[in-house]
Amino acid sequence: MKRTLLIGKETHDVELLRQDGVARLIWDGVEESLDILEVEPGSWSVIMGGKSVDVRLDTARNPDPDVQAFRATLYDAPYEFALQDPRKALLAAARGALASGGTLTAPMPGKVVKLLVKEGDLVTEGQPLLIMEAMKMQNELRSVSEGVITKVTTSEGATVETGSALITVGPKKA
Amino acid sequence: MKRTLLIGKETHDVELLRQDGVARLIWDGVEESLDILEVEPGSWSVIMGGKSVDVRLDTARNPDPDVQAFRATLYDAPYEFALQDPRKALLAAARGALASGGTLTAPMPGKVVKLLVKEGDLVTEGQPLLIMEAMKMQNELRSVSEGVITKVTTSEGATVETGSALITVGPKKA
Amino acid sequence: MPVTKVLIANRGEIACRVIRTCREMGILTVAVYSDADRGALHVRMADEAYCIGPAPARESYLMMYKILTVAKVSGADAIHPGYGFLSENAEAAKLFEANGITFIGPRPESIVRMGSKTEARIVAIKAGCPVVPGIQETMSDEDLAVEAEKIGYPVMVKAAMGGGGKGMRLVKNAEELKSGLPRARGEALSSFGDDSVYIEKAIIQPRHIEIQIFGDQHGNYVYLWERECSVQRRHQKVIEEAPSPHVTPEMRAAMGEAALKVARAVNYVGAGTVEFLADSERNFYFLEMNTRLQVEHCVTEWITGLDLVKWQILVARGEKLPLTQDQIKLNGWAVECRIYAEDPDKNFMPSPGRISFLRTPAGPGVRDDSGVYEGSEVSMFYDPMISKLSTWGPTRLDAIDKMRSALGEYRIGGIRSNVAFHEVLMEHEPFRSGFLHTGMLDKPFWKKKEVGPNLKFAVAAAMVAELDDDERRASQPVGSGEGKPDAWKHWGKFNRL
Amino acid sequence: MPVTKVLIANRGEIACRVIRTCREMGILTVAVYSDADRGALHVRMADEAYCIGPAPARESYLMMYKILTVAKVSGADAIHPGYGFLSENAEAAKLFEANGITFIGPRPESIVRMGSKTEARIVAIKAGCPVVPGIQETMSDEDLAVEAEKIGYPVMVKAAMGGGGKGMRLVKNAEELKSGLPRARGEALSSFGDDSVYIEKAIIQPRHIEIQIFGDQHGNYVYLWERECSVQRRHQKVIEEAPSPHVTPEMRAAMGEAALKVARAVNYVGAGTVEFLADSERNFYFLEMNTRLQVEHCVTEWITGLDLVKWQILVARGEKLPLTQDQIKLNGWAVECRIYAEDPDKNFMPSPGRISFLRTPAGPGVRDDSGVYEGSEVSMFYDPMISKLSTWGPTRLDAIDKMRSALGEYRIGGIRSNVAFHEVLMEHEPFRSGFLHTGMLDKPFWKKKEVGPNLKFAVAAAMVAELDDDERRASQPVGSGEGKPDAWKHWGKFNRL
Repeated sequence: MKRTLLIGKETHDVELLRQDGVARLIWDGVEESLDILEVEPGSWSVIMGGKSVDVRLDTARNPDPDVQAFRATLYDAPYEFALQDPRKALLAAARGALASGGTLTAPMPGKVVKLLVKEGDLVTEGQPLLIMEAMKMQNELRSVSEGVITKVTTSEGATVETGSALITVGPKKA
Repeated sequence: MKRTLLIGKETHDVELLRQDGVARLIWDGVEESLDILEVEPGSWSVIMGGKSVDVRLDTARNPDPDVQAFRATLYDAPYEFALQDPRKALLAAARGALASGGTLTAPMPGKVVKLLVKEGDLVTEGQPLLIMEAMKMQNELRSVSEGVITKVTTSEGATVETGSALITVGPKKA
Repeated sequence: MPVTKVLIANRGEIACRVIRTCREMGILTVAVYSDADRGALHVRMADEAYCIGPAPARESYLMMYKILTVAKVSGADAIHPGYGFLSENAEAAKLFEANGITFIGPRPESIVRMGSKTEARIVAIKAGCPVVPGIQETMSDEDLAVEAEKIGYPVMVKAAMGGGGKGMRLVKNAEELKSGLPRARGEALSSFGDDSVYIEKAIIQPRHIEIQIFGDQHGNYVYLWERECSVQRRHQKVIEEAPSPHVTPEMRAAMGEAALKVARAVNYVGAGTVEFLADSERNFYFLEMNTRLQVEHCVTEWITGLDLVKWQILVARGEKLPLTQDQIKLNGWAVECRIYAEDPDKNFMPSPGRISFLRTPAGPGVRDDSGVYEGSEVSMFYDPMISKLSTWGPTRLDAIDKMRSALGEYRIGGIRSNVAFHEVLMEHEPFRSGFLHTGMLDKPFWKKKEVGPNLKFAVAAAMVAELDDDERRASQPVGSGEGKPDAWKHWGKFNRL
Repeated sequence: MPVTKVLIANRGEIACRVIRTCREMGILTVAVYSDADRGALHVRMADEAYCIGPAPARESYLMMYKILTVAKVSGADAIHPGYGFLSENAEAAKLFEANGITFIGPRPESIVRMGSKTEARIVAIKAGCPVVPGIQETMSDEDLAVEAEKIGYPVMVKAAMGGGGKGMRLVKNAEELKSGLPRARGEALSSFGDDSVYIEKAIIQPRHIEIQIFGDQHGNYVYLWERECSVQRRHQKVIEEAPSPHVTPEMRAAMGEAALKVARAVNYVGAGTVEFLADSERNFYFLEMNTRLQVEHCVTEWITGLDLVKWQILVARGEKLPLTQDQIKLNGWAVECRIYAEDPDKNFMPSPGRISFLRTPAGPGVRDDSGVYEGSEVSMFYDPMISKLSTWGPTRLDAIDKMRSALGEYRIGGIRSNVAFHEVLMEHEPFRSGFLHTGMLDKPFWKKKEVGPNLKFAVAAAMVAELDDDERRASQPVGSGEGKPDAWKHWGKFNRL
């Protein structure tokens, strides 16, 4: 499992691996094996490199639904951080791309499940344009601006690659 | 809900009623209203007649499956007792009756769902003879002795009253 | 007057605290509760419990007639008011006493006289207890200048109609007074419609130090040393300790005697606290008297080994004080942190809600006075106090280090708390050094800590939790399993030797 | 010798106890654990943790070389052995010291000399500490009669090869001795194959009273008063208290001085306990010396206000004892109950298993030293101790009443415990009166209590629980819901005023 750790203004790449009964944490490329046990519901005993830390974990609310925020209480201090699925981050970035360029592109390999608009449709900001299946999830891709659909360059059932153009939204004529 | 309370050598008839948001406990015929709240999983705050008692409840193992044993920890002392469904007690009594008389009778009104033996069958102690539905449960009635089925006086699907003769078990011929 | 069954006209930790002492004394207890408190800890702990109305305190805990009725119905012969609510309500005390029920507190007259700040100041002056020097009457600029010389600079010029810090001006010498007075009057006139001002000695970086006193019905008095409560946030006490790092044995005796003068002047009976301001030169001035048990009585209990609630009950029964002044011990040092459901990262906004997880510290020298339990609600209707955590050690730093360690063990889930704020305070050099004053937390010293060294461990736990969640969702119907796991979820091999 | 990182070669409550003091002193801690203890509280609390092998102690906690390796790997500079396991193992102490790691305990030579009962008796006699009068050699009937006169009747005739109470015979006068000796020899011969017997003064209804002592590396010694541990079941301490209700100030001083004579004789360093038997006339006799921290050290901490683990570390560092004898306080009274996972209704059979629910008592004067938590396992591999509950009060009865109240608050689910047994003991008149002796629990006073007055409440809860269960089964798929209820299940209307 890969995640992007967001803490304050820092980010780190973290990955957790489990193989042959051994768990490993890869932190910005550096690997360490760990021994972790859920001792009480939501309380974890973590031993890494001999150090033993008792972690009480609570999830926290986060305005961005793609990011899971945590509050951990440890003996020394509380820690607040968030984990983002890097694939979700790509999706989020894609939505930003549309805003600038006007063309919605596939944020990652996947399949177009459903088209929700056709050429010539007027769309409002936030209106869903199509549903794409990626990462075993159905993702609704939305319009980030008001406008008119000028081009649909994909079709339902199509398998698309990262960066494939899907739909272009142009300015609404007055 | 009616139960027979078993504590040491004493028994009491207890009944719990809930109506119009009011709960009442009838203890050997004497009725009292109560206010009860599960404050923690397995911990109950009970207020009756102004008295407030905090009850920690654990179920205990009991050799008799028809009886539910409890261990309650209260501020003053632990309490150990068991609750028996009086209908289950009737069933249990019926099994005893068979042992003495040789004839299995219906312990309460119900319906014969399935006959598991026919006349002339040899049966062993504990072998199921028929399945009767009563109290919305299917109850297996078993033979309490080794023997031979001498008479079947009911049939599948039959509705029976309390005391109806069902099956007679006679001594096995040598 | 016998005390065999006590109604506790309160909730939360103080109700539980009183119940514990009653139990030890073989006295029955009666709880009262609002609709919001049916499942509260004090209801669970008491021998009897009666609902007295809706959640707002005005409709329940402050309804003295309802409480009287419960006392009558339950056969309680005494009422303990705790702190807050009816504890300093002379009318309630009178009502209960008139109905033959012992009020475990001072006489109503004492409550009334000490309840008025101006009256209390006059009592203190007459009794010979030092008050902040100043003139309370308004006079001309010239007369004020004469008085200021008598009081000694610096002085504080205060608008007669002002309050809450408004219309106050610090003046360091005669010249500043001369130039400042017209401006002060102008401001007072525009702010309060009256240009009257008065002057008082200015106490720079004052300390809040209070004396715990006890009186019985036979005219005996003792003082149980001092508590220092200078660590405040917006005039609310945050940390209390006993004794005070500022107080010398001579100052202690002087303050104790001064406090008893006030107590004697109002024929005080029971537990009371005389609050003082103290300056850096160990002058001290009467501030007010609290005619009840204080929140922070625990630290006094630690250093004296006495049970103040027990003493309250003994005195209410008409018994003499169990000890004389020279029998009162002063043993070691105690610190108390008030643990609140509030978010220090969001300007200490209250954080009501359900406590989903709770593990409290334990071990030698640690005391947790709580009114909550895992699964209970911190209601928005009342004070968001979770518990009072107090620690004891032979020295002040022993007690502080123990507190730091105990705070580290505290685990509260579901709501925010100020535990981390206290942890930072325990390492705050001005606090550790003992140079305290009531404004020490005005400059916000609290900010989010740098990321600590154990981030990796917390993140690893979060990732395993996410993955376990994913696997649970993938492999099973939602919510199978009986709640708690009956086998540990264990990842990783033992690194066995 | 610096002590900056301590390896605790133990588990359970004592490991947690040591960790807490280390934390307060700013010392890092290293836990070791067996496979059965991966989730144990001491592993969660320590700064570091290393697995040292399978569950049986012989393969883990008793493996001194493994523990040495962990000390080396982790960089620990000291080892605290707790009690039990390696704490009185002179070989382990030598091994650690030889490898440059401070053993927080006495010198190996002291452990060896006090480890042998016969050697310890000789040390005590030479040091001038009273021992039980008697002759340890075997001799003829005539010589025994002469010795018995010297010792004074009653005497105990003991088989030289006997042990554990076998082959003992109480003899009240010379005539009984004359007639009894042949029979005693006959029994000894048939039981042990040797007819040798010896005699010792018989102590009727003896009390077990012990003195806590401390020595440093500079030859300084103090005694921290006595503990009485007479309440025993099958020679196991059940309740301990300090001070002893039997000990007068004179006896205390005499016992303290006698204990220090023994300590000095073996150049004792650190915490140790000299155990005595005392008779009703306040004669006391050396029994043995325990060269470690005792389970029951908490009650001494309560009455002295000292942290004995801290003192152990200070002494191990080479510091002088922090206090002299006349600075040691004796303040109030403390009682300790050992809370075990055992079933008093089934002859105290151990009851290992998972602790499904745990709420421990709190409040003023209550201390719970625990090594478990809700959800943890009481393993069948180790001592089934759950915690040590201790209480303090100004008087003995205050402490006992507080203990009774605290025991009432204790809630343990999933396993059986002896809490109810202790509750009965706290109300047991011979215990309350203070007339204790080591055989006082031999006649089983424990039987199931009469059904208490609150049966109805317990039954009502059980019925509602059954009905709720039925409804849950009827209306929902099994196990839906996320474990704990997020809303109260409430039955019945508020009887609101």
